[in-house]
Amino acid sequence: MRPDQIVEATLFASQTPLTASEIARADEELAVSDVTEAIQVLREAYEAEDRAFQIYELGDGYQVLTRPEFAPYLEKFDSVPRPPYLSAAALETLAIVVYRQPIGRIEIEEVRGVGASSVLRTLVDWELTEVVGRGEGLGRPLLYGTTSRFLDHFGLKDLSELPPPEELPVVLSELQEALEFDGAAKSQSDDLDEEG
Amino acid sequence: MRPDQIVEATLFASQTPLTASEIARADEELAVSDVTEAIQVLREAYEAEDRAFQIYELGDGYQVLTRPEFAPYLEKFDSVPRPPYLSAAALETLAIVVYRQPIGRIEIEEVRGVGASSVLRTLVDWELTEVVGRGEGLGRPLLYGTTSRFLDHFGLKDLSELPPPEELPVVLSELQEALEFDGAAKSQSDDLDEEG
Amino acid sequence: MIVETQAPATPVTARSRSPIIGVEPFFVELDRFRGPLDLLLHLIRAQDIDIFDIPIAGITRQFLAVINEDLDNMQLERAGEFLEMAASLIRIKAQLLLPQPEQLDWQEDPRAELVRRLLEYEHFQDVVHVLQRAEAQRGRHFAKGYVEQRPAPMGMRQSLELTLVEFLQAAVRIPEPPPPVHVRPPSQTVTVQEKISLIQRLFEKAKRVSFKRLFGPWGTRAHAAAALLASLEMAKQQLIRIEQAKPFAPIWLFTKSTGGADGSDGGKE
Repeated sequence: MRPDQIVEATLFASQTPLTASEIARADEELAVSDVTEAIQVLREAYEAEDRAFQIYELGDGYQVLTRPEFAPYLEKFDSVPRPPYLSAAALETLAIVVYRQPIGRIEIEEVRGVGASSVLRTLVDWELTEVVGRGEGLGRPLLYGTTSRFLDHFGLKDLSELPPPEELPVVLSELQEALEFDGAAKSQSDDLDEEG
Repeated sequence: MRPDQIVEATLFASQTPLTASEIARADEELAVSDVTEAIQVLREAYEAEDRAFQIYELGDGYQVLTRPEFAPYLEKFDSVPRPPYLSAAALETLAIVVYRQPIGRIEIEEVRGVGASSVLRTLVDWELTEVVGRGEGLGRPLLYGTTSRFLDHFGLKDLSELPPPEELPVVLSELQEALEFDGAAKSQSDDLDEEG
Repeated sequence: MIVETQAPATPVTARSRSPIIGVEPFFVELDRFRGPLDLLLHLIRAQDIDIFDIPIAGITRQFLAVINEDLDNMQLERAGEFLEMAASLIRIKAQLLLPQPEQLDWQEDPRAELVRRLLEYEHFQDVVHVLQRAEAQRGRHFAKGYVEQRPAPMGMRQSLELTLVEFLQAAVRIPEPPPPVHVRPPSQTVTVQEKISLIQRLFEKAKRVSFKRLFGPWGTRAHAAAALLASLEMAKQQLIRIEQAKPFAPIWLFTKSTGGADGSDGGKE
């Protein structure tokens, strides 16, 4: 193993910047001067090979970071364009969270019968739900609840303004009727319609 | 910016595997085929330059990881996170799930002879297994399968990298033998019992 | 806690065949076993017993001796698992004492099911070792330890198109949840009378009502039961008619007050 390879591996895998003497602990035969020399070798190699990363000095430590000119790509990578509406699965999960919060992922999956982790992530990304605590029991599962953005979105002061369970069918019928009255007499959507 | 540089920057900025199409988001002009091509270029470069890391395929994603021969050096550092090792119960449960998926909790418990609900919950929390559907029958039990995180944890590209059941050093050959041996008189004598 | 006369449970695949122990009591440390099958398999493999000809009485005695030692300290669930196996062993032993037909087919052997389970369990131990090796190999690769702070996901910044009606429609469709864990305060009881007035209010809007609509999405048992009782009560009073095309088909309630409910499809188009 060449010294520069050991130094490279160490800098790559470390969560924090490391000083030359810290890096030297990787191998008894590695002197601090070997480390600084190896860092020089690596820097020149990265430069010559046009690597997208470089070794930077932070305080008295060293760290491998991507070069600043790539930041725009990473930003673009993160900002995945997504449609401005929720999928049916996300909507259903949101409804479960709203009416049964605080609720853990497992319980949501039990209601829906399919995995909910990616859908929950979507709702958290939208800031419609958030982690509100941890449950009892093994693994202390994360519990989800709704956010203030959820309330803001529907112009609600608090959750009690949502129709209570028993009222829901009636409220929906009324809302639906009002909408129909409003717009053109569009045919009733089948999930609201009592007529079949 | 060369495509391989953009791909390299993206891979270096991620702690989890990324699929080619995820990487392609970094730049509009980057097609998925450009990404896979760039990954090939990078791999060859890392190989030629004796880098301490390489691009590995995990699940359907790619990730830059150190080469295994550097593990002894890296394990000396507190700032290098230790990989998590699973408990015997978790491994046993995963072994059953991976070869029998989709599978319900009851079936897992039948094979193990012990309860599996808490270990399943842990595996779902760690995203090593997930609910993939519901079974037929009473209560429509949840069925579990393995995730891409499972592939990552075990360093697999896909499940076909696991030996097919019949190639495991199995006792099933013994079963075969016994069935062939069947004609021969099976002694019912209970030798240990005799001197009880 | 117990002296061992035997090497500890080495990986089962290794299946190190040790000399037959025979008469000596067989001491093992129960803690190291994942469950009754694990223990049983160890007893069999460590003594080089033919798995297709398990001396049930002897094995049962050893099994009971091992678990007896620790039963008091065991968690209830774990104790139950070992006791269940002990009961199975004793049952098999009893069956073996019954007069057997001369030419016993292997499949009819009372031990056959136990052997199948043991082999299946052992098979998965082989898989465990495959996974363990893969895990160890993967553990020698390290990911990048530090990645730059990334911009937060857009969340707030992007506008969301979602109407209240869309949300409430989703809420109505929530399938019946399992017995509630921590839903609403338990003070909230459901009365039949509430359901009757719900039905009456719904019939102000429509001539027929889906039964499911009466308790979704909070379809707790209490709601379902109250809705059912309310429907039956109203049917008894000739206020409504209940129809179901076939078993497990949706149940529909028809109002009788308007007189338009005689056809299977109400008046409105």
